[in-house]
Order: sequence, then C-alpha cells, then structure tokens
Amino acid sequence: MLLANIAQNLNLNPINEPSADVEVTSGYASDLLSDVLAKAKNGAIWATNQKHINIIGVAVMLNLAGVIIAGGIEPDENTVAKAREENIPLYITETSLFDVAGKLYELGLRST
Amino acid sequence: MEDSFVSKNTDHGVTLRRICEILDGHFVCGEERADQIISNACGCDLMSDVLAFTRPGSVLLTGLTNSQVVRTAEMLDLKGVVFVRDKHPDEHTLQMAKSIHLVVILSPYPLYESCGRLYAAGIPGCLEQSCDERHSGIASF
Amino acid sequence: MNDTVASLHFKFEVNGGDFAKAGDASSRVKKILQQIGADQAIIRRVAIACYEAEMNVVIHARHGFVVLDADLEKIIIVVDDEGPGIEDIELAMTPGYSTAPDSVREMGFGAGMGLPNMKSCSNEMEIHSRRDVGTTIRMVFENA
Amino acid sequence: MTPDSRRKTQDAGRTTPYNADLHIHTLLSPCGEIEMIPPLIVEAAKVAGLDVIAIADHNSCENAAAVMRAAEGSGIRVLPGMEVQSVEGIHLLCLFDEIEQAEALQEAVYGSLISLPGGAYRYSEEQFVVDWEGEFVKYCEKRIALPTSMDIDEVFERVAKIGGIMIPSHIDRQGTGIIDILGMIPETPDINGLEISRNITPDEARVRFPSVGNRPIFQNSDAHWLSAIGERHTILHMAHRNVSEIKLACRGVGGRRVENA
Amino acid sequence: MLDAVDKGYFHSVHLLEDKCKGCVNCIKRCPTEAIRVRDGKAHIIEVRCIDCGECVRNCPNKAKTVLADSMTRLKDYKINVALPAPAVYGQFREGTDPRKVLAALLSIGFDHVIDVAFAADMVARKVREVLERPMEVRPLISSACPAVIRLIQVRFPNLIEHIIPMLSPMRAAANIAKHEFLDKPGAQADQVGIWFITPCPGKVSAINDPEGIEESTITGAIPIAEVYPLIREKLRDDTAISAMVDKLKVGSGLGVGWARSGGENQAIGGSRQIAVDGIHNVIQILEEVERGKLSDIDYIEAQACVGGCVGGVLTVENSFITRRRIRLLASENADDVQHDDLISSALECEDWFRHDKPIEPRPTLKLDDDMAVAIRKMEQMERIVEDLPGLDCGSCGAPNCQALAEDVVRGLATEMDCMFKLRERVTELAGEMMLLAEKVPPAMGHVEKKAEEKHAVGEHSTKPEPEPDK
Repeated sequence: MLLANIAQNLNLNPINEPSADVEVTSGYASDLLSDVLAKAKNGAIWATNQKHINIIGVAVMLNLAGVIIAGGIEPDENTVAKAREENIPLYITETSLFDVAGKLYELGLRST
Repeated sequence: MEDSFVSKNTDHGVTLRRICEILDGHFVCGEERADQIISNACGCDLMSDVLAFTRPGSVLLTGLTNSQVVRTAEMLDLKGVVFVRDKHPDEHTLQMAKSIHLVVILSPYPLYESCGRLYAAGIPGCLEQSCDERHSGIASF
Repeated sequence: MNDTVASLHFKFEVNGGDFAKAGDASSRVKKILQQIGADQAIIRRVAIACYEAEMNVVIHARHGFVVLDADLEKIIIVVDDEGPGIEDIELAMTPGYSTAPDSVREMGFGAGMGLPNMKSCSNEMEIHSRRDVGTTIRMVFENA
Repeated sequence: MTPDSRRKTQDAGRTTPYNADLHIHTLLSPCGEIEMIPPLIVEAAKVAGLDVIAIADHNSCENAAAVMRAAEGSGIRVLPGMEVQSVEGIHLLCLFDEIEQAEALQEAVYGSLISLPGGAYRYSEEQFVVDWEGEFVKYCEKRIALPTSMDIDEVFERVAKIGGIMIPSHIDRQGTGIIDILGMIPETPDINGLEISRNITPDEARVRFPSVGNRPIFQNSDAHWLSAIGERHTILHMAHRNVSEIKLACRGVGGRRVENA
Repeated sequence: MLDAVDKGYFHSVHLLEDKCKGCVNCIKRCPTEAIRVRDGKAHIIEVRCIDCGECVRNCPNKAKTVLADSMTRLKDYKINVALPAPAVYGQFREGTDPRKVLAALLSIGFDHVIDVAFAADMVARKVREVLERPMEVRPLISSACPAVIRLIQVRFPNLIEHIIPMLSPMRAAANIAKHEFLDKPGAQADQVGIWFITPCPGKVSAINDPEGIEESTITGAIPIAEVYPLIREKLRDDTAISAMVDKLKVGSGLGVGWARSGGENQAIGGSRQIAVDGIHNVIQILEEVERGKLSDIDYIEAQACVGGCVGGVLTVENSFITRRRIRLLASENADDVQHDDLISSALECEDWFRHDKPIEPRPTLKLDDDMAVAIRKMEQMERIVEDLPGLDCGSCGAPNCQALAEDVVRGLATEMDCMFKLRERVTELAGEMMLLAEKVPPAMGHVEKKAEEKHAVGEHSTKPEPEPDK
C-alpha cells in the first residue's frame, strides 16, 4: 500500500513528505522506542505519541516508511528538522493512537 | 441516589470478557469483574498522554507494565488494563491492581495488533479532543 | 421580604472550573442553616440540592451565584449562572442524562443525576434557561 | 562554570574518595516503605558507611529538608533532590546542594502535576510529608508518581539553570529508563552521567547499550526500604561533597573521578 | 465564660494553664473550632470538643494534657483485667510475639488480659454480616473511633444513622471481660477493675462518657505510654514471661491490624469500602457522605489519627514504624485465629455487640433555640463579618473572623477583640482628640487656619495602613 493512500485515508497532516510514493508493508504502534527498535519491520509505518528527536533516529535505523505522531501532539522543532534532514516522512494527526492503529489495521496493514 | 457512571453509549460497548477473547488473552486479576461493559479504548505507553486522553470507564492497552499504569488506571477510574506483547507486570504492580479491583488482561499481540483487533470489533477510541480542551481537562482536577 | 419578619439573605460567588473551591458555597449554606437551627432532615436536603446546583455551575458555566434566603417558613436557594444554558430541560431532567465533560466524571460528578436529585430534594423547583446566556434554578424548601 | 572558578576548584588539591548513594526514596514516594523516615534513613546510611546520600523522591523534595536536618552532626552529607518523570516517562535524578534549589525545581514540577481531588483518601497509596523526627506533617496532595508535562530537554535546562545535575535514573529499566523509552541515549542534552539499576554491572551496561559511550556510570541503591540503603554505591573522588564537584568528577577534572564500587 | 454553655460532657483533653503561652496553633488546627484564647490562655469549649487530640499533638508548649488513669489505681481492686488496644503491639521491636506482650501485662500487675484484637476479630465478622444484609443506609460508618463518633454528633448530626449499629472492639472486649469476671456467681463488681490500655484521649472519654450504651463496663483507661516502659523491661529478659505465653489467647493478625488505617477494612473484607484517616480528611469524607456522594460505598473506616490508632497521642513509637510493624503482624498471623470455641459462642451473643441506646446528636452550632432569634443573630453576625478584616489571623483568640462574629452575637466576645478593629477605633479616637484639642477659645486666635493644617495631618494618620483585602 502506498503512503499517499494511507495519508489520504487517515486524513494525516504532513509535516515532512519527501515523497508519498513509498510502499508501506506493515504497521506498528508504540511509545517505547526500544520496543520499536526490537520489533518493528523495515517499511513499516509507525504511529506513536512520542515527539522526541530520537523517533527520527529510530526511523532511519529501521528504514521505516514513515512516522505518525498521534493524539494532536506537536513534534519538537529539532525533530522536524531531523526528519527533513533524513528524508523521513512525518505526519501528525489529532486522532488518538488507538484509532490510528485501528484504522491502519482496517486498511489491511498487519504488524508482521 | 447516584447512578453508576453508565454513559450514554453503553449499548454499543462490549464486555471485558469479550475483549479478552478478541485479544486471545487471559485474565491475571479481576476476572470476577469481567462482565463490565467497556465503551472506549485507549492504546498508549505514555502515562502522561493516557491522563490527557482517556475517558473514565475505558480500557487501556499498553506495553508498559510498571505500577504507574495502575496508578493512572485508578486515577482515571479505568475499568481494565490490557498488557500487550505478553508482558507480565511485576508482583508489586499486580498487588496494587488487585487492591483496587482492576481487571488486568494479558494479550500476546503487540500494541498495534491489539488496537487493530479491538477497533475492528467496533470499539471506538477515546474521542479526540483539541489541545486546549485537553489542557483545561487537566487543569480542572 | 418584610423587614419585621426575621429573614436572612446570603449570596455566594461560584467560579466555573474552580474545582478546588467547589462545594464551598454549599458548605456555607449548610452551616448557616445549622446555626439558625433548621431541621436536620431539611438541612440535608438543602445541602444535597445546593451542592448539585453549585457543581453544575462549576462544571458547565463560567460564573454564577448561590443565593440563600430563609425565614421561618421557607428556605429558598437560587443558583444563577452565566453559561451555555440547558438546551432541553425535559431531557436534562432524565436520570442519567449528562453533558458533563469526561474530565470531570472521574471526580464523581456529572453522573447525570444533578437535576433529578435537586427536584427530589426540594419542595418546588423552577428552571429558567437561555442558550448561551445562562441558567437560573430556584428551589424552595418548606421549613417545617 | 566560569574559567575562573574552574581553576579554583582544580587547584583545590587532593581528592578524597567518598562513598555515595545518590538515589534514596523516603516514605513520601508512594512506592517508598513507611519505615523510610529521616532518622532511620540517616541511621541506615551511617551503618552502610556512606559519606554522601541524596534524597530523591518522585517529583517532590518535600522530605529532603527533614533528612538534611536529621543528618546534622552525623557526618553524612545529604544532597536534596528529586526523581523527575519527564513527559516521555523517563525517570531523571536531579540533585542539588541547597534545599532552595530543589524547591525551585519542585515549584516548576508541581506546576505541571495533577492535584489529588479532595485529599489523599481516594487513592490506594499515601504520600507522607514528615519532620526530621519522622512525625507526620501532612499528606502531599500532588500526584507525584505520575509524569510531569516537561520533556527531558526542559528538565535538563531547568536543572542546569538552577545549578544542579541531572542524571537519567536506572537507564536499563523497562518503562522508566531512558533507553527503553528513547531507544538510545540522545545526543542532546549534554548528559554528564548515567545511573544503572542494581540488576546490571557497569561493564554489562556499556556492552548492552553502546550509546552509553564513555559517560561515567553511577550505581545507587534506589532504596525504597531501609535495608536497601547503600546496597549499591558509587565512589566519588572529589575535593568536597557537593554538586559542582560531582560535575567535575563526571568530567574527570583534576584527578576527580567516578569509580564504580 | 465560654464554659457557661458546657453541658457536662466528660473530656479527657485539658489545658495546663501555666504552660500555655496563648499562641494560636491549637485554635487553628481544632476541627470543631472548640478552642479560644482568652486572657492569654487557651480555653476549650467543652461542648464542642471531641477529644481527638489534635491540639495535644500540635501544641508547641506541651500545654495540652490528657487526663487518664494510672497504674497506681490497680491497687484499689482485687482483680484487674487489662484490655490492650492492638496498637500496643506496634510499640515493640519487630518480631516481638504479641503473646509475650500480653504475658508482660500479666507480670506488671494485671491478673487477666482480654486481647482487644481478639474482640476485633469477632466484630469484623459481625460487621461483615451487617454489610451483607441489604440495608437502606449507605455508606455505613465504623463505630471504632470515638473521636469520629463525637465529630458526627457535633458537626454531622445528620449522619448518626450512618454509624454502624455495632459496638467497637474495645466494648466487645469489655463485654467478654464482664461475661468472664463479673457475671460469674459470687463475683463482686466493685472488686474487679477492667482497664483499657489506650492509644488516645478519645477512648478515655468514651469510657467515662459512653455513647450508645447505658453503662460503661470499663473501669478506666491507662495510656500505652504509661505501660510501655514496664512492658519493655519485662520483654528485655523474657524467660519469666515465656512460660506464660502458651496459656494466652491472642487475636489474629487481622484483628491486630485494626491498629492501623486500612486494617479494619482488610479484616472485614469486601471491595466497596474506603478507609480514611486524619480528622481533617474524615471531615472531608463526611461532607461528601452528607451530600449523598458516596452512596455506592458500603463502609467507611474512619479514624481521627493519621495512620489509625497507632498514630494516637498516647502511644510511644513513631507511627510510621508502628504501622509497618502492625502490617507485618497482620500478614504473618492472618489466619491464626485461636480458640474457635469462644469465638463461636461469642458470635451467638448478640448483646456483646449491640448498642442499647441510640447515639444522640450534640449539635452545637445553633445560635438560639428560637429560630426567629437565631435568624436575627445570623443577620447581625453577617454584618459583623463584613466589617471584620477577613484575615483569619487568630489574634482575637478565635480561629477565624467568622468564629469571632459568632462569639460576638453569642455575647462571648466583642468586635474590639479584633486587633484591626481596635486599631481602627484607636485611630478614630486619636483623630477626635486632635479635633478636640483644636477647640481652643476663639480669643486665642488662629483657630481656622490651625484646624485646617491639623486636619490634613489627621487625615493622613487615620489611614496608617492600606485596607486589608477582604
């Protein structure tokens, strides 16, 4: 599934979208970055309530398809800057993490 | 004189027992209260956000297993907590949960999958609020 | 009210959203009624009704007043607020109906029993409400 | 620190090894045992042969002054502090020299905490403020066991501005340690030192968590009951027992250093 | 003068006049506003005092004292029975066998001992029975703490019906003692002394002025602090008492647990219960009960002292340490209920647990018996309050401006007791005197000009301070 479809379906607000023509293969939701590092797959879209700059670092390391900051949380400035620098797609949404995960799941994205 | 916090959309809710089934989970405490009806769910590992978001009477799904989760649940009057990814709470946390009669479920699925399954079963999240409302919500404690 | 009749009049301010002070006005009302030697059962009814009304102001309105008038025959509580008003009073009188935000429910308020409670505690109750202007609730308790 | 004062402290001469346990809770913390009252904490620290202890309750320093007073004449230096929980859920040990500094941080922390509606009785845990003899003074009416709304950078900046030191607590712990939550030690802020829990050795920590790098590692007891006090400690080679010396020890200035016991 | 309203209730809390420095610490902390400072000394308004001991705890000069009985009274009786409060066990080192404490009591002058913790075990069962019965009144409030009962009588007379119709463990223990030593043929009541070993002044008063029962079986109350050194001495070399241990009957850990906050609920079992400790917290909870807010709760364990009975002012050890010890005892010996035979026979004796007369309200707030007069006084009071600075400084001897106004309409004080009113009045008088001083005979000249000057000065000096905020 393309990132563009997801962004449209979930009505996500793009903060950094170098290209929406990215294939998303799975979904992941967590606020514990170590958990993400251990369990999330390459090409996953990751939904979180974290806004710390390290989320971009994790996305780079795992080669994630994108990061969604849920729950109406505004990312830190340096997080946004880092996302731009590293070309990591970053979205925000007012929707809660539960609903974001639910909607991604409904679109057919599994965690494995 | 007091009703028991039954909210309007009770009809659409499901029981904690059903939630446990959907998540292929099992109860670690509070099973005697598993027939309570849940109308909303919240998935989160940050207790600060749980505090800001969650409706009383909801169920919380989380990968965090420390005693903060139970404190938060108590404070928000949550009906149950699901620890995802088969994470076991420690003894202290479990004791606390028992003392406040909290329903605790362990699910083998990660947070993402657990949220997805419940969402697919028609359980809504806690309604989104604007940032302003969230802050005023906190200030009013 | 006639000057020759023993009567008293008190007015207390209530601020919307101020949960720390919520209940102060009702506590004062209760104490005053105890001081004038009102019947314990009536005091209790007034205390419950007045508290519910005061909480409504704290939860829903911006600002309001609790006014107590009492003489040998009657105790009258008027709670007057500037707030959103009640859209459908009949619906609001249904036990369990509540528009309280969830953030206040875990404090044990907003269970939707406020108005029905007030009605059952008082001998007479009138509600006047205008949308986006405010609500006035007048409750009369026979002091006998 | 100005170049001038740095020179002065560098010139302070010989260092002494001090046994330090910089992470002790009192009965104020909801998870702290009720036996954790000031006179008994000081007594236990004496028995454990500690020279420096720090009182670090969750998000509060309301019992720190009482322990400082209880330690008067005991020869033990008590640093006031607290264990702040950032909005991310990270536990951060914040230590100061003077109670006023700790109170300045506490004011900011309290500003972002939730008050207990209607007193402590509603909750299953109690938070006690006591005097130096351990007698009840009041209940603390803030939910100190829950996170603040300050993020880690804000906590760091505030602590630095007040003149204290911020050390992420038990970095190896799940759910509350910085590594579990942020995946690795972030590049900023410029963290002086890290604390590990009792469950791991400093060497293991450096292997398991490469982002620790060569930052100095503290090991404290994180005591919640009396018998735990001093069960883990760190040897600080410093000229004096104060926070600026601890900072210098973290940087290894003038022979000062953080040694693992 | 304040004592004129006294209706003769017994009180154990008293003032040591020579130690009182007239500071206002006690009046500020008193939960029933029962203390005033007059002529530099605190006075307790007896009808309002609930003997909670809060003033004893807060007096920096140790000027409040508790009148209780002393060990010397044992010699007046042929047979002496001790009823030790469970809090006694918390006073001694961790690991001290409760039975040794009972044995020590037997070796310091008592002939028999009935463990109150054992009575608590029975009361807990009885309370559970009551809670399981469907009843209209909810929540029920524990009757174990006498200060709470008095608080309800004085400040919450509405809630008397919420007090569980069940005697406290102390009373139940006394009834067992009565059964064993007084109801036996040939027993001579005046030769048997039954002594409660008390952690608090509330129990002392309850014994001397019982609520809900016609007659107190208990002879007197001896403070834990008095027996503590005697028991400790015996425990130090325990060979002598160890032999006695086997014969002693002790309550279960859960019964002992009643000594700490939360222990009573733990012993009773159930979920819709709350425990509240500290008199000011108890007041908050009772306010909520009165507003009908806690009707989903079955039972409230309420104790006036922080931490429960172990926090009583007549105990010795730090209450946090004792609380921990009690908790350990409760978990170690939870199931260790001895002598089931006595328990079962006791549980059949309904009389041991029942009040035999209603608990009466003691409302003290009423300004006058005639409501019309009371309303007028209320109006007058409000006018006075409006005129007072509203600082609640306490320097008039009343805890706050409202209380001073009330004292004024009751004829117990004057507005001039207020420092600020007095200062205002003095300034006013000074101004008048100035004016009078200007009234020199016209023949002496310069009258108008001088008066103008002085008046201007006078105006400045009439407002030496900004008006305090209301």
